[in-house]
Amino acid sequence: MIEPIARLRRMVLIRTVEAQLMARRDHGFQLYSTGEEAVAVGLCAALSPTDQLLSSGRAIGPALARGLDPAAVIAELLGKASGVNRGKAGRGHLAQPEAGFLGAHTVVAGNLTLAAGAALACQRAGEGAIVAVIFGDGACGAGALHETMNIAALWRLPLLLVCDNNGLSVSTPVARSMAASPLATLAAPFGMASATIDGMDVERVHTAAAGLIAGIRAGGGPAFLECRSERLTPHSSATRDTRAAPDLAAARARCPIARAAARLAGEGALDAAAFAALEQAVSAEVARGFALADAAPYPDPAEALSDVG
Amino acid sequence: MIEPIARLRRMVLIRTVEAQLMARRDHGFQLYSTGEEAVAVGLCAALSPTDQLLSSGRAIGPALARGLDPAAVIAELLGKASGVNRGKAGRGHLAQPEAGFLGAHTVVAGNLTLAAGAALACQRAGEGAIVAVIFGDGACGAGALHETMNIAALWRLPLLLVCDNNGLSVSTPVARSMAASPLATLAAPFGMASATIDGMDVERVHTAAAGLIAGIRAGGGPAFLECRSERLTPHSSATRDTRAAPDLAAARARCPIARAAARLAGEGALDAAAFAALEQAVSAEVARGFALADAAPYPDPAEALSDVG
Amino acid sequence: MSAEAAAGTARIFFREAIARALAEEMARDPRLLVLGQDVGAFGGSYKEFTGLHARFGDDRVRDMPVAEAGMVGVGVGAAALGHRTLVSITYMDFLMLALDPLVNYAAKARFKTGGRLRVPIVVKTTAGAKGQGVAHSQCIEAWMMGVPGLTVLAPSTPADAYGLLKAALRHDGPVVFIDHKRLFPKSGEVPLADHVLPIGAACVVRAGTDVTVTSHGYMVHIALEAAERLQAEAGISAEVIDLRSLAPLDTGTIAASVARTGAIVTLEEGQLTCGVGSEICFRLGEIMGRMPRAARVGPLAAPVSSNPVLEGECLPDAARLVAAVRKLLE
Amino acid sequence: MSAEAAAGTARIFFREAIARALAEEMARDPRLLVLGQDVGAFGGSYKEFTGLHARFGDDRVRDMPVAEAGMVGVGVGAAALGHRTLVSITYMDFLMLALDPLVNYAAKARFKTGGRLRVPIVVKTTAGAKGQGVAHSQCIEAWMMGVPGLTVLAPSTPADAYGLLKAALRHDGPVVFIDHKRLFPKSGEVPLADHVLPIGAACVVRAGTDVTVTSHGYMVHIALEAAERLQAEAGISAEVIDLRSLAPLDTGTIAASVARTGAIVTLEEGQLTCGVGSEICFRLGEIMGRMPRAARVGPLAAPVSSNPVLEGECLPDAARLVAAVRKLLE
Ligand SMILES: Cc1ncc(C[n+]2csc(CCOP(=O)(O)OP(=O)(O)O)c2C)c(N)n1
Ligand SMILES: Cc1ncc(C[n+]2csc(CCOP(=O)(O)OP(=O)(O)O)c2C)c(N)n1
Ligand SMILES: [Mg+2]
Ligand SMILES: [Mg+2]
Repeated sequence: MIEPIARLRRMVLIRTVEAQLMARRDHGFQLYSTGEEAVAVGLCAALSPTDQLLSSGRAIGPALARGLDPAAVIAELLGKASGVNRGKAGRGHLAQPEAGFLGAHTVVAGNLTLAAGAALACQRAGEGAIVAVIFGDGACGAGALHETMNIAALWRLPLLLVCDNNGLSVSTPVARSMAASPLATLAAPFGMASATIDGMDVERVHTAAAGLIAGIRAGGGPAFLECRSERLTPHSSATRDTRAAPDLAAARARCPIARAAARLAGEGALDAAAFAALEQAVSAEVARGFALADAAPYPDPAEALSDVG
Repeated sequence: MIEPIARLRRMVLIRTVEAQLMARRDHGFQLYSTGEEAVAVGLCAALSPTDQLLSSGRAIGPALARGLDPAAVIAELLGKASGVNRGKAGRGHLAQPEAGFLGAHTVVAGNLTLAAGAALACQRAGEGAIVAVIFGDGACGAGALHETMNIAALWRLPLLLVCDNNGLSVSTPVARSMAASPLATLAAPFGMASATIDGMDVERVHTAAAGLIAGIRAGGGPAFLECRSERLTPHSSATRDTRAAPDLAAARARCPIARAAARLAGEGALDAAAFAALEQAVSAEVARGFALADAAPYPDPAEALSDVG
Repeated sequence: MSAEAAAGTARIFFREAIARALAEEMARDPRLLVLGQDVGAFGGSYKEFTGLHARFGDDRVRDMPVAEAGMVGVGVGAAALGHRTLVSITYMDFLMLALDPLVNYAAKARFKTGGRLRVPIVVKTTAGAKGQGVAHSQCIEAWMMGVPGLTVLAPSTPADAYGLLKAALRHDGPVVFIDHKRLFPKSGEVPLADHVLPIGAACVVRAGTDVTVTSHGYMVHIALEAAERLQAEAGISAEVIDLRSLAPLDTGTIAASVARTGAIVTLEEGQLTCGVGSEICFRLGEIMGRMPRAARVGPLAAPVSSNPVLEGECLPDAARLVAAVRKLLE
Repeated sequence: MSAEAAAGTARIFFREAIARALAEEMARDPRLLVLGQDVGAFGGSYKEFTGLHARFGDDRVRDMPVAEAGMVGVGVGAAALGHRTLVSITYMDFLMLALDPLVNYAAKARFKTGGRLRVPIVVKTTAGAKGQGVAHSQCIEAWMMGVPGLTVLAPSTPADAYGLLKAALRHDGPVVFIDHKRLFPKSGEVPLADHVLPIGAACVVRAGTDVTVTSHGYMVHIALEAAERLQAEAGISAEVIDLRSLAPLDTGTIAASVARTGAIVTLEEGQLTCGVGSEICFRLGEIMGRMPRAARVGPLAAPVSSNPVLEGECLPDAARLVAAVRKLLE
């Protein structure tokens, strides 16, 4: 499978897992990546297996983009013992460091300084690995970003800061939470390389991330990539949306999956039938994941006291 | 007295209070402003009586520059009940809000968000008052600066951020604590007016502060003034200095008092005899302050439990 | 029940009681500000700010960036200049990001300035677990209780939320006001008239003779449920005290109750170690001259997972309280 | 005294014990990092890092900006990828700026990942008052004790500082290691050989028969001073226990002592409310089946001014402890 098709498939996988989750109620609630698939998938396409990724609580996209087993992710989100983290992490805390996913952390901006620390570990290990961390536009208001950029720049840490700017922090538009625009300008005082790009174009994200990562691996120090995206669902499945219908419709029209599929179709690389087949295959795979998760047990209550110390 | 002479006198006052403190041991230790007098004095010359000033723990200069009664300041530093704050604040926490000195706070960068809040109060009061806050180069590494700049810029708060950049945070040179240079560039992403100036020239500080304050009062939102200064004593009187003798000598050669006196002499406004008389008058005033403080009692032990609630 | 309550009440939700208290106090004090994430048109995560933005506008009800230290610091700074402020910290876990301005400055400002400054700030925050996992479920009120200069309130009913929030908004020092995710949808009668509760007064919410149970916030409802079960299952008559104010702590009311019942069981959702329960028991011993029979009930000594099985196992419930009371009285 | 100690000791300062433990562990584990403000060539505020920078260089002993949250966050992130880190937070008050990465992440990482992650970080911080005023004097170890997943250590002697810091640096989870401004200049015999103390073991530092006094950190010295005075002035024989480990707490050693003496007085410099003392007393009651006679001694419920008169009045001292013991045993 050519790489753009693999990336499209990954995006479809994220969308499908989320769609099947949206159809059920037995997982409490979720923060969906629907609409923002291209950011995670484009970024992960530029990472090496030994690199580490951290994400915010909006983690389904990043986890699946990083290649975690969908069945284990689904089980985790459903709270089953077969989940990536035995069902203890649940939404917002998924992690599989051996797979290069140091993990999600659902304290906004709370993952930034951790990512710098992970990058320090990578730098000292000297094996060329880098760290990427995905955070939102809302997280840019937190002082942790400043401390992270400064420390990472001082020490030239191999760190890619990826701002998934979906324009909203719950109900608050970015223009009302951030005085800086574009957000990538925040990196300028620290002398960091940066870019602001269309985060709905997976190929653009991939290229931009790959470019910045090359600089990072070459010892150029940290970089900042702002991806302009759209969240196509409410903040969480338990939150009311605050956007007007036309705004939401305009956002939906930017769907990164439709766009990637259209491009591949235009290039003659994937016709409608092939795309439909891809969607079906993914759908079946996801359904199998849900079936496995449904069949799996919840963790034993005794696990409430395991792995505390 | 013409204003430049008044400013020179204020600087001499700070230097003299500190010199007399340095000669004694009964105050524990102090963080001296010696060398940095021009920053506080130049700034305060540009403030109106109803404005508010906040400072870091290096507060003797700012408190005296703001016009607090030297005898009350001295008493406070000696822990006497006649002090500005009944001897309870001591070094690092002096405050007299009625005199426009909302006060010192000795948690590094801990005064920044407070200053933004004070500026919000001034903005809402609508009487044209502004807030200025003095902090060090070390404080620029703290996330509080980022949160403060962002909020202040978003809300166009009447806030002047004055970075007294003496090049050191205890032993750490600014180049090893901050990736940004000049520090005023930190303000750029937030669209704030800013300037980096020679903080050893009291007239330059006054002019620059006055200019930025005019913009702030006109509703232009917050501004950032970086003053490059020199700390001529160790970090505190309890701390060993880490600088080589030639570096310290070079710093001493930049003395803001000598410089202001020389300029006034050059302009024919203050000859050597007049300057000596000024120094003597200040010295006598300060000695009286110390005598008053020495005669004053310590607070009653029962005050350990007063004003807690 | 107070005199006002008798004069007329209306049944409203806990979240509405918060909004009503705030609206009334904002009308009373034109300086009073509300700061927080999504407190504006959105109306707050639990709709507890509904209507305030429409009525008081952008200037007084301000959405803020996700910057908890900044939020509290700004609130504290405004309050220090006389602009009373309520800052909303969505979950109490995030209060950890904002302790510096609250504890190192606000709680000490009056003391350290020799009385020159007051900081009338209310930090309102939501404690407790309801399926949101390890970093959105914590209860750290015990930390706040030990900070000299801080007042700590935690209502369990709409009426108390209303009366205590008004008290907080008229207090001249810093207050931490703690609600709970599971309280917002609860309803109750609230006085129609202005009604300010005293700070520092606990309340006997169920009379009993065999054991005293103390609790605060949402856990009061668990205590009441357990009390009914104790009566029905074992004929044990439990007196339930809603602490309402954690700092100052109304040890008089507790001691008077324990003097009658002879035994105490404390219930809290926060960690037991260095928690509210052991503090109460120790103070009782001091007041009464000897320690009463005592037990404490709380969560397991572990993080609270969002996993339904593990969360259920971790949190204290009525069954655990019933068992603790029966064991103590055995 | 341990076997190693018998094999040979040298008299060194507390601050030297810290530096020696760190130097040895850094030599053992080439990944071990030290991060903090002025920990490099300057050698730390209390010279407790002297020599490390010269020996291990910029790469492993790193001066950091004044950004406590960043410091701990970076340390936690490095530790999560296997690079054990010691982060120095100059004063414990500033730990309030860094609780989010420590409590919301590090303390929960192992649990929440189902065991996939460990965070071997040591946060070393200096507690207590010595003339530095309201925001540089606090002791918040009681907060840390209630955080599941955190280990909390507080030595009182150079030997214990050495042995406990080594234990902390070999532990596979997050540790808060607390020293005290007044301890650094104290000297004591420290084993010449490698010496790792067990975590979770208190130590009877003075045998006695009439009352048990527990304490930790610098206050142990006050307890010992009071014990001498009790003996001399009133013929009261106090057994003094140095807790050393606050989490886990060695209740076994305390209970065994109190079983002999029949009474306990706890001493701490942190606030009493929800503090170490009431926790110890409550657990004793649970273990022993009834609460022993108990009293707690600590500072006044007020901020600690840098004013010598007010600081002296606020802090607990031997006289206050002596009085509390005599009153309890009356
Ligand atoms: C420190 C902190 N404050 C508040 C929250 C509540 N919260 C969860 S997600 C969120 C919005 C974050 O916005 P953004 O960073 O843009 O991410 P997005 O949700 O858009 O992916 C908020 C405020 C939190 N989790 N952590
Ligand atoms: C949050 C915090 N961390 C550390 C300290 C200890 N400390 C006191 S002053 C200081 C240096 C601050 O440097 P800078 O901001 O440049 O101010 P300067 O001392 O040069 O005036 C430090 C680290 C503190 N007071 N507060
Ligand atoms: Mg967003
Ligand atoms: Mg400096």
